[in-house]
Amino acid sequence: MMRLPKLLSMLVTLLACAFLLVPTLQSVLAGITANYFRGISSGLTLKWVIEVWTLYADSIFLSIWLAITCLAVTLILGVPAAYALARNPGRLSRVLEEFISLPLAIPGLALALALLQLYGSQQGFRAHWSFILVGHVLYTLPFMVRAVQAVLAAIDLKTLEEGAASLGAGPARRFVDIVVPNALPGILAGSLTVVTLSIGEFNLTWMLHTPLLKTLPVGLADSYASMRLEIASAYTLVFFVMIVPLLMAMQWASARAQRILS
Amino acid sequence: MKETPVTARSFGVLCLLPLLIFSLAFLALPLVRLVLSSSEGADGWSVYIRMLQTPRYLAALLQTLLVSGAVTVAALAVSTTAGLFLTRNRFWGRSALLSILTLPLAFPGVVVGFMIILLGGRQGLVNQITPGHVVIAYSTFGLFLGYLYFSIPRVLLTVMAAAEKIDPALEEAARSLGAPAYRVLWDVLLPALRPAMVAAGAIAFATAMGAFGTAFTLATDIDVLPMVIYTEFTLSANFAMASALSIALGVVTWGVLLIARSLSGGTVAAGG
Amino acid sequence: EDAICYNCPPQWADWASMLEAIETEIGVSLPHDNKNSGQTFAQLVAEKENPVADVAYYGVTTGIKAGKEGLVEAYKPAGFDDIPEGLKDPEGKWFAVHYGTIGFFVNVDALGGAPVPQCFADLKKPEYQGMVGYLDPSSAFVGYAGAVAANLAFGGDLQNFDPAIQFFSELAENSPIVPKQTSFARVVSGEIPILFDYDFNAYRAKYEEDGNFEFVLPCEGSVRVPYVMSLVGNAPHSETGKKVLDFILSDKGQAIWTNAYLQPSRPVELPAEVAEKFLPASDYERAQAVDYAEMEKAQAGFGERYLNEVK
Amino acid sequence: MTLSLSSVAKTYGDGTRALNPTDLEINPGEIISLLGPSGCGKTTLLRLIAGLEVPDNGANIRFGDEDVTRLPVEKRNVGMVFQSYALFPNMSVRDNIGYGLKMQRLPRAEIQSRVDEVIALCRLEPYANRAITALSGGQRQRVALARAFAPRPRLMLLDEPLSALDAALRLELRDELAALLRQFGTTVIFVTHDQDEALAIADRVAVMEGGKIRQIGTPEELYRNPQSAFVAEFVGHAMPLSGEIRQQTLCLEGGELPLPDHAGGGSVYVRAEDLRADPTGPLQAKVETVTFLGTHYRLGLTGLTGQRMFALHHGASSPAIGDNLRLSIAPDALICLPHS
Amino acid sequence: MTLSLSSVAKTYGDGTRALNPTDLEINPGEIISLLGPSGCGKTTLLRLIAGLEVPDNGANIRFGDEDVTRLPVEKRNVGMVFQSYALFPNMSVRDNIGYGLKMQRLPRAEIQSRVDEVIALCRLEPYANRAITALSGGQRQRVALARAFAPRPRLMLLDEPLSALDAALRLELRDELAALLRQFGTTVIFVTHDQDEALAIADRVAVMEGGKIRQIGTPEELYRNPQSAFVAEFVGHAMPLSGEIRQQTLCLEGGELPLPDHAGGGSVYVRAEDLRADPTGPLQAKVETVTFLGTHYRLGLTGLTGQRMFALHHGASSPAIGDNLRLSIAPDALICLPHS
Ligand SMILES: Nc1ncnc2c1ncn2[C@@H]1O[C@H](COP(=O)(O)OP(=O)(O)OP(=O)(O)O)[C@@H](O)[C@H]1O
Ligand SMILES: Nc1ncnc2c1ncn2[C@@H]1O[C@H](COP(=O)(O)OP(=O)(O)OP(=O)(O)O)[C@@H](O)[C@H]1O
Ligand SMILES: NCCCCNCCCN
Ligand SMILES: [Mg+2]
Ligand SMILES: [Mg+2]
Repeated sequence: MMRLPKLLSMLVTLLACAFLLVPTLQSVLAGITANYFRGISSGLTLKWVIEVWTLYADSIFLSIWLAITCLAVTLILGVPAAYALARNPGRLSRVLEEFISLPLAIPGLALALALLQLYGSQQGFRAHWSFILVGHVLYTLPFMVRAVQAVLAAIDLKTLEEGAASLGAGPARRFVDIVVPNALPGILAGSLTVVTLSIGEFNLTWMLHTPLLKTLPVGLADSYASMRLEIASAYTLVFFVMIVPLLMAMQWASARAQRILS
Repeated sequence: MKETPVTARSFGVLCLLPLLIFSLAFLALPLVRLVLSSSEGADGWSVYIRMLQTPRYLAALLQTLLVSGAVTVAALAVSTTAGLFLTRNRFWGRSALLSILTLPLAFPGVVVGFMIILLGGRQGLVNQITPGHVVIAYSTFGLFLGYLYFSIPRVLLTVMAAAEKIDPALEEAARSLGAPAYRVLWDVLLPALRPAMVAAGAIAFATAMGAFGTAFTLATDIDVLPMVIYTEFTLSANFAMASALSIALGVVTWGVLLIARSLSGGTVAAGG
Repeated sequence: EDAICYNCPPQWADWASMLEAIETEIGVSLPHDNKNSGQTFAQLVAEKENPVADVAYYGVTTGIKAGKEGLVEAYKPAGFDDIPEGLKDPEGKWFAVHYGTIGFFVNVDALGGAPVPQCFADLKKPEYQGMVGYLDPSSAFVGYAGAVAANLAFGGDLQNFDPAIQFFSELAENSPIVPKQTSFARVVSGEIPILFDYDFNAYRAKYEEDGNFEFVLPCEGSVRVPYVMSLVGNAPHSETGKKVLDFILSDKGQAIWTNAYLQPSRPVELPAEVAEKFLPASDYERAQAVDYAEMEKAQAGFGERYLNEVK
Repeated sequence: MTLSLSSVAKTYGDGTRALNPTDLEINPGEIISLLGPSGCGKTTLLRLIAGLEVPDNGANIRFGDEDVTRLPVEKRNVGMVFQSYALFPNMSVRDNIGYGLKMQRLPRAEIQSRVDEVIALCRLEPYANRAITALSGGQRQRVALARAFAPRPRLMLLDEPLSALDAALRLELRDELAALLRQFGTTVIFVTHDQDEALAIADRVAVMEGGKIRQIGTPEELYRNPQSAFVAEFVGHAMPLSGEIRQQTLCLEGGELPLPDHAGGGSVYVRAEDLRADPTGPLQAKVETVTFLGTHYRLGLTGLTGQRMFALHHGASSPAIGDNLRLSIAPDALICLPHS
Repeated sequence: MTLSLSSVAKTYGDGTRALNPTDLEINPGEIISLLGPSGCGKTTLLRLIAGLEVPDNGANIRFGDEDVTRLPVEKRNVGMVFQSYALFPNMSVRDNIGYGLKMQRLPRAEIQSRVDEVIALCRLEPYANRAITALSGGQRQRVALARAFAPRPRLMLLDEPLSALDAALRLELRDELAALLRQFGTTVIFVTHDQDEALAIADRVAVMEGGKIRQIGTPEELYRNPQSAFVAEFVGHAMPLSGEIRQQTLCLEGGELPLPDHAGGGSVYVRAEDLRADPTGPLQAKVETVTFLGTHYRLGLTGLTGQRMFALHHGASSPAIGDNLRLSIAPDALICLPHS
């Protein structure tokens, strides 16, 4: 019936897939090829991956640590705030929401610059991992707040709370018994997004990091600039291995949250 | 809640307090500092005038807007086509295609840059399979491809979410009234997708405006604004101009998002 | 003990070996750090009140500038007196640790059959379309040194950069790649077939990497430039930083440079087996020293012109 | 426990006067329905009683001897059933029902046994450990009732408890709800906009309109003796017989009708089921539409008054469209109101 | 135009047999209702007629003389009204209604005048230039009808056109829909699961169950002469009189009932309205519930058969709960089915 349009859109879809997939495959291949310039005929090897590990294990661990702490902080800051915003929809809430979402509109570089100029001279802070953490929290917090808020807005939170109140539960009890458990799909989706984004964050981190505190993507940038292609690729491979499962989980979780929304 | 004005309200305040403190300390104050910093150079506040009078900065802003705009349009075209195709056809391997198309969602800009080098660089596939030397990675086109690379998944997800919500009866209604396929697309599907496309386009645009890692890795000669800011910061440590340019970039991007939001009526957020 | 060096990249000037030696010999561990000279300077300025780094390594002009801005602390390590005049600040705010000579670092296999270029002028030929790389002269010191070399080659001097600007403008027609940071690996991998770089990087590739690499001293001539280090002012680990600097200028430290094809700043004789790996001395005669203080003065102006005029 | 409201009114923040000052007294164990069209203030009144809204100044709400006017909902000990049920999706059926008891910090064993009791009462045994999402609409309704009832509230408040169900199920559960509420034995106030529901379940019905209670009484009282045109029309769809009253005769377009003695000078209403086809009747009208509804036909008539009137016709066959039909109305079927 | 289906069946991709091979003939201008419980295949049949689904092999669908079996919907010239209305939100009321005419590439002026005509017919003048979002549910329904009707389709197909509306509005719009459809004069097929709707609107009703048409006939035929237990129960809620048949007598728990001659050896059904309180009646039962419904009381009875039965009671007062009630059933009110 709609032969030509369908064919065309299939072609576009396949081309887009190829565009996204081919270089990732190349990179995976390059990461395990003895000499990429000569091709696969030079043999497959894990030596580049091992070299990446010896060179960058610290960066990888730092990134994981940052992601976990970032998650903890965004949970503590974001979940109660999302609740308060969902319960009090109004101008003030909109303004606050808009404000904490600024890091999505202002380029990371500018934010990092702002942080550096204000806090760069606090030696103990500047050289501590928590300085990078602040950047990551700034950037990921809006995702947590939105994910939780979306779920809270979709379940009839007000009535649920009134139900609990009529059974004798005060505000804190309601938060623990009703709000948090029912926001869980949103919290989960938000958490996975936060962890994924934190592990991949570069724009802010590049400015905020110190030589002792290189995160995984900073290391990646380093290796792209100064290491041989095979090492850079092997490092990218390590990154994929970490991020792809997270991405899959993230999409699964937001699809699940989405189902609650509809 | 109204029934217990005091306790419920104070609990709400308690819930917001940590976030308020954090945002004040690490977002509001630094941004104020950034604005002040822009005036602390040799030019004082007239740094903004100088910014506007320096062709290089204006050219960079224009470049950035152009590349971001082009990427937005291209990503919308590609992702809407693919998104409609994937929502309206169920076939074996569909979810694999979907996974591939959303894979780069969390790739940092540097990785995206590297992907473009692998694709269009000297060792890239394009150079290997085309006769003669076709190295696209280090041109404006390479940068465009890089931005497109990370924009496709963002736009795709938003458009697909909207496409799935379109009532199939709308399309059937149009067909029952005699509309051929292209009219269904034009009269029903695209209008229904419009808010999502505006929202997704705004996200793609904002992300492209702020993208730094990709340009940094590709090291192309294209002076996009984030690269200029970076250079200002590192070249003779011109903090004032770097701050001023950052503010300009932030204001322009935020403004575009704001306009998009008022156009689409919904919530438009940048996807990082 | 920990200390921080800004801009000690393992893939450059064989800092990898140097950092390893510092760790084993004096027990100080320094993290790898990939900045360039400009970034290092900017970072020191930004952190002036409360520095992160203890020592810094950069091109000579950046060192001079850092000295002038008061970002560093005067320190004269053992061996300071052996460094020739002109290659150190009399007070010790900066001092050379090694030299390098600018030339073309060429990956012959990646030229796609084109001949190895011998002159700056060759690079403008269409056969090198997209193959030439140089570091951003407005940011990286190597880039600036390359620009000075090209400028001298085409008849300019430190007061007149017109020839360099013209050269880069013409080269722009050939779509060069202009990274901001050390790109040793990109030459090795063939991504950048021809890079303006120092002899020591090229020799390291030639003798230690798989592949076919050459170092070319351009026929029009070139420059040799010293790399310097400083003790950062108010450094958090000032004493450790001093130990590091002492070691680098010690015989042992200088020998490490030597083995990595660098010319040490203290007059140390090159071992014969190293010397024979260099281009013949006759070629090196084309490389001249310049007045580095003048070179520093001209840097900002040239950077600005480059950004504004080369497209 | 007697519930007494006096001068209870509510003005919302945006200035909407949702409830005018209202007095109301409800006896222990009574089942009261608040009936009225959308927006008339039913929910507002219920929420004021629950403590979910704060009344305007001057109000007084008493549960027996206790003044609860300023008490927040969590301290009032009332059981609420919401239209959407508002069951906690994160808890099992059991945990939902036990939540109120848990809030009272009863010992675990006592909670257990009281929950079991209520589960048995509401015939929820097979579902006790299910997730809320695994319940049908009717089962959810029973769980909501059980949850509200378990803490032995002083008062059960239900806001349109049946309106989330589809029509067929609603009919079925109406009887079940009525039976359960009677079994509970507590005082009950429930809100509905469906007259059948109110008539079928309540001991007394309060008909509301425009933020006021218009009339309160037993279902039969309201149906047979409406005190206002609004109540007559809302309860049982009485139709106005608009015409001129001359002495004791009502002159309509389709004939003249003697009025009973008690008819004042006001307006007269009749219900469709009381408009009888009668070959000797004093009235006549033309059949415009005929709708077969199984048990009877519904006839749309013109020419009787200025508006279209309806009559129900029982019988195997119906008059045809276009027929002229003679009609009569039994004198005691006329609803005579003092003034409209 | 006569619509004829023969051997039309549908098996979905996942193997669901939604419609068994069906034959159906619909006369020009007839209004046919497809009535049946959820999942019985009503929508499937409608969509097959529309051309929105492709039937299994062997099917034949004819519009008059034309075989349309393989024709896609856009070429069939049918008007569809969807449950959700599916109005184009990006177009005004006018543009929605004119869309089908535009697709026929009629001159602008003609579109204008025909749209005006349909707008007038559907009494949509005040809303013609409104956005769809600014319409109420009832107005939307009229626009959907007008849009489907404007291109003068050979057939109007409506899938549960009233079920998106709330109960009160649904009742009101039912008559309006019936009147409009009659005014259109085209052949109409509409789907519903509400028997009142089907009986009130249709000329003939096709009762479906499990992918089959069980019975097709006028509303009165279906109500009075159901051919199967399913139709008896679905149309008019007939209740089974389960007992033993000895010769011509039906022996129930609550008494014995002589059966008319035509009763076979099958099962016997009765409707609540035919179960009469009658002090001399042959049956007896106990009153368990009494529900006042305005026009009548509904009595829940036990002891008549094994299940609870219902009777309607007209009159000013009702029997009390617990009363033993004598009952009779008029012989021609018994529904006798050959075998269940
Ligand atoms: N929170 C509120 N703020 C402002 N006005 C309100 C609020 N809640 C209700 N109203 C208004 O008060 C009036 C009465 O509302 P209420 O909800 O009590 O009516 P209701 O009889 O329950 O109607 P429904 O049958 O539609 O539920 C309406 O006009 C309504 O719009
Ligand atoms: N696209 C489909 N794929 C598979 N099975 C389907 C599809 N559409 C309907 N069915 C199944 O076919 C059967 C008939 O469905 P249909 O929609 O025709 O029923 P219906 O009578 O319209 O029911 P309802 O009153 O719920 O709308 C059902 O069992 C249904 O689950
Ligand atoms: N800086 C350009 C953006 C490229 C991808 N960013 C990664 C974050 C994912 N949301
Ligand atoms: Mg209400
Ligand atoms: Mg259906």
